[in-house]
Amino acid sequence: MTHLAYCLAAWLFAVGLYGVVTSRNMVHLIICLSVVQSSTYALLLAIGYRAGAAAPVFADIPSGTPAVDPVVQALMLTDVVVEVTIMALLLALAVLAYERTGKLDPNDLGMIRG
Amino acid sequence: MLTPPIPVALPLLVAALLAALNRLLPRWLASTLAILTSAAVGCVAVSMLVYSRLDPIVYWFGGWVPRRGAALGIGFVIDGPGAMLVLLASILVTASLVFSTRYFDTVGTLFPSLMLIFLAAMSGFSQTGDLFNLFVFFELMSAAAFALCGYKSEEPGPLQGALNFAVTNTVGAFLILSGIGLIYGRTGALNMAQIGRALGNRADALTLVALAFIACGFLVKAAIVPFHFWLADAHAVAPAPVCVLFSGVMVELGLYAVTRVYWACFSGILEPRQGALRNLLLVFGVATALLGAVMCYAQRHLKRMLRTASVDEMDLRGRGRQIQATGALFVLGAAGLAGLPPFATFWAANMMDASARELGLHWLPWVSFAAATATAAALLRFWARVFLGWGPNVEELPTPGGHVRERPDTSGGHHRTPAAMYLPAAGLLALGLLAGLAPRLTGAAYAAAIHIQDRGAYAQRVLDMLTPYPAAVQDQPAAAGDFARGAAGLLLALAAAWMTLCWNAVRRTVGRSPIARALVGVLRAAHSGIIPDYVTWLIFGVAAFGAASLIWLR
Amino acid sequence: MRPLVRLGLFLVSTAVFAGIFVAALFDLHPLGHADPLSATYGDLVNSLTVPERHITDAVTAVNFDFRGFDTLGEEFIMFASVLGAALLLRKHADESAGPPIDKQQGRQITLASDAVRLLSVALVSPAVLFGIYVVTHGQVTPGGGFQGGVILASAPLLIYVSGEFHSLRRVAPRWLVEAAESIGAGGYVVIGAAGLLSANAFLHNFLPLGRPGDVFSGGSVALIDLTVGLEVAGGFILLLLVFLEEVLVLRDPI
Amino acid sequence: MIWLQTAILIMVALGGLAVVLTRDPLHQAVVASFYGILLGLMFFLFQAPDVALSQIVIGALALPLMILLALARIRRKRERSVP
Repeated sequence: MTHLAYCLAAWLFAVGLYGVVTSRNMVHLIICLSVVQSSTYALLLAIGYRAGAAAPVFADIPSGTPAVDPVVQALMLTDVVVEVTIMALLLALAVLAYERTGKLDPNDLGMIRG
Repeated sequence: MLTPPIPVALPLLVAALLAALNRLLPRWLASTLAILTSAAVGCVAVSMLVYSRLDPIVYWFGGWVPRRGAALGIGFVIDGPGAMLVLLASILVTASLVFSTRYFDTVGTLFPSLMLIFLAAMSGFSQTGDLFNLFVFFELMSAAAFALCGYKSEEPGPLQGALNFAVTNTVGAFLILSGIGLIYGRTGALNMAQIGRALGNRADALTLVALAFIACGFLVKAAIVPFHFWLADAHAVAPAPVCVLFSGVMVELGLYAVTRVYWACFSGILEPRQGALRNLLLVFGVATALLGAVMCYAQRHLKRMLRTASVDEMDLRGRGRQIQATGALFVLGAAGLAGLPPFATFWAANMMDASARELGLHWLPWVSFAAATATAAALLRFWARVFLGWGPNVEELPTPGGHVRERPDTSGGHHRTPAAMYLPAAGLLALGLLAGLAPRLTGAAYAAAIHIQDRGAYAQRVLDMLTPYPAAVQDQPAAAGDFARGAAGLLLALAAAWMTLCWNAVRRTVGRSPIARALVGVLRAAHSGIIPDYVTWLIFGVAAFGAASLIWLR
Repeated sequence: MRPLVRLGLFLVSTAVFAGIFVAALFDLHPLGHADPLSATYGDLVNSLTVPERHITDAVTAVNFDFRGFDTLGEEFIMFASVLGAALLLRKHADESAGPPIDKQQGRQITLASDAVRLLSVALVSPAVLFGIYVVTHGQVTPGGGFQGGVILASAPLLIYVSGEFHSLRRVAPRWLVEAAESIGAGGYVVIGAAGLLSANAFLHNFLPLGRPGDVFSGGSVALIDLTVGLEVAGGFILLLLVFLEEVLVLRDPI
Repeated sequence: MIWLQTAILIMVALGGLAVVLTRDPLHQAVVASFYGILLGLMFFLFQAPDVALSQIVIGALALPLMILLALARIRRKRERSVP
């Protein structure tokens, strides 16, 4: 358990990249990128975690109670929301590329550059 | 202390305003507003440049000043190179905005709005002293750049280029974020000065791998071999005003980030191994310079060529980076790829060569000389063919790389080039000349290089609010030999251009010799435009960089 | 590259990459047991958020106060991506507009069943209320502008599922959504500038801090939460609109 | 608690693999939605309720929706070009 959460980060990064490299469909490739991204969440989450500490919300617990690191959580939170819009931008590009060329396979898309 | 947030906040505010009034604002008003905003940022940059001459400006957002050496908020640390990059970005953005008033036939408020966001991101990127904030502006820059790159979305080429750009840069961003996570896990800090202090002098796997991830992530932006593939596709297809920004400043910012992060955070742990790290970066830099030159010479598509030129030019600077000439970043403005005397690039090349000689790397100036000459030859060849009519007719030459012909950027019949299109170009060239003629600039560049490398003083200034910056600067005179080399470079380049164009025998032997063909063939095959290929190269580069640093730097 | 060559190069590189990554990760502190030297930033924030900022959710305090400038950048990443998607998916002059697909001849339209429509209509107002609740309570409990904004954006989606695209257009016309998104994004900068003018530091608090645990606590953080909520909701609805613009019969895949 | 955490970590590891190995994008959107919920659960079990909330809203709702919209547009194009 001690390093399992860390290894999860390396695993998700490698697996997501495997999906990107072997992908035959741009939409599939973009979803695989979101798996690579979840690797960074796993890493940040594991780094900020403190055994036995509470969530960093002091509404019901007194201020000063040991709590997990709020900074990494803030970094993750904005990232979760922001990256989905980047994915939307990528999807828009992929959809348009399909509409202009009729191709979705990244291996075919390489042929049509200007 | 009103000025430091302005280069970021003002363009963002105007961008939001322009987008809100998308349907209401006439086109000319939108572009005028955008140009004025960008020019205002330039003025602020000049004032910051003056103020930060002796002592960097440190600014804390939300008033969160550090307590007992621990940063609570996000701080801007503006010194010479940072302010200079803001100035450069604003000049180029202003020029491209002026240019684009006549360049696109349909320009809504979304284009100037995105350009302003791009400018704000570049400004924040060059000013910040916080590692995660650097990443945020990196992402903001990317988001705006992806959309700008695919602007001509009615054609397939730009879409494909933008996709390649977006996917490789996103993977690079994830690498940077992982590196930042590792560093935060070790130090519990995000401020660069604080990280530098907390890391101390111990180099272990964690710090080295974190450095490798962060450096490789930024090198994707800087388009260093083997992370450079996206630039090939993005540049060939992006609209010209956007291209200027990509190679004029965005690519440099990638190198600036590596420099900044290395000297502020990691220089302590690698102090005993600096030579090894220099050699490692040299391998990447020289590979990029040579590849850039060869590709450039073998290219026929002008924009594709300019793109490889920027790969090559960057790498000259990338190589120089370790060797004291961070300042090169800062003098280099606009033109003069061959490094000819009046241009600022000449001085930059000069400084890098001098520092290379100091370090005993006597072969380096010759490599950079050869690369610069080949690049210049390629450009001159293009110029000679188009404007002087040298060489065979264009129809004889097959269109390389692509099967889709690009539509001209301006449709409709402009009989003469409109003033809005050549004035910015002339202005930029003049600035490049001026920067080269300004007498004290090399001295200032040396001062900047010395400042940026002083990790202890940097941390004291940022975290303890002391002002220990030294002001020892000596100017580096140019030797007659340097001038001679610059002139010889131009002559050689001209000769090479003439030979390949007009001397049929040479053209045949060079063009048909199996070695040259195989070489160019291999290079073209590597630049396939296929995203999985590029991602494979990227991860190969990261693995090579990481493994090499684990073996040699520990 | 040939696919097999590429796969081979990739597998070798990734094995090395994963190896160095794991080597680095094993140098970190064991999970949940940070050494006292590290994590100073997070601990500092935990100790300061209630006494100095009157914000009980430390994550919100980091997002909108301590590192509010980061969030400004993040918000504009979102703004730029949405703007970019809108720019890319714009109609070009040479593209024929044509009638929307569900008005075309010979196209079978599968209407949602009455039960689905009733359920979606019934869900709209709870979604809006819950979204507003999450946006406004960011400084007290988990939640805030980002999460609440996405929940708010789901309300027009429910309208779309229940009715037609046209009723969605009536409720959320494109110009209104664009304006809302831009005002949300610009509002954040304006709040920052207000701090600059009143307290001489960009994004400095300029409102009374209130009582910890109260809805009106945290000073300008509450305002920032609102603008972010507006921006995120507007951004997601705009994405929905630009993707939907021509894909009208979408009900069957959902 | 520690067993729950270990279990969710393993489930996320397998979930990521499942997303990558699902080659058909339409199926993948569904799998990715489940994966988003798993991630949200993981955040919750590691004391990050803020992130969990946004991950569940985004990962289970917004991202799959974007994918479906993109796929719908692609399908429409395909139908038009092959009448």
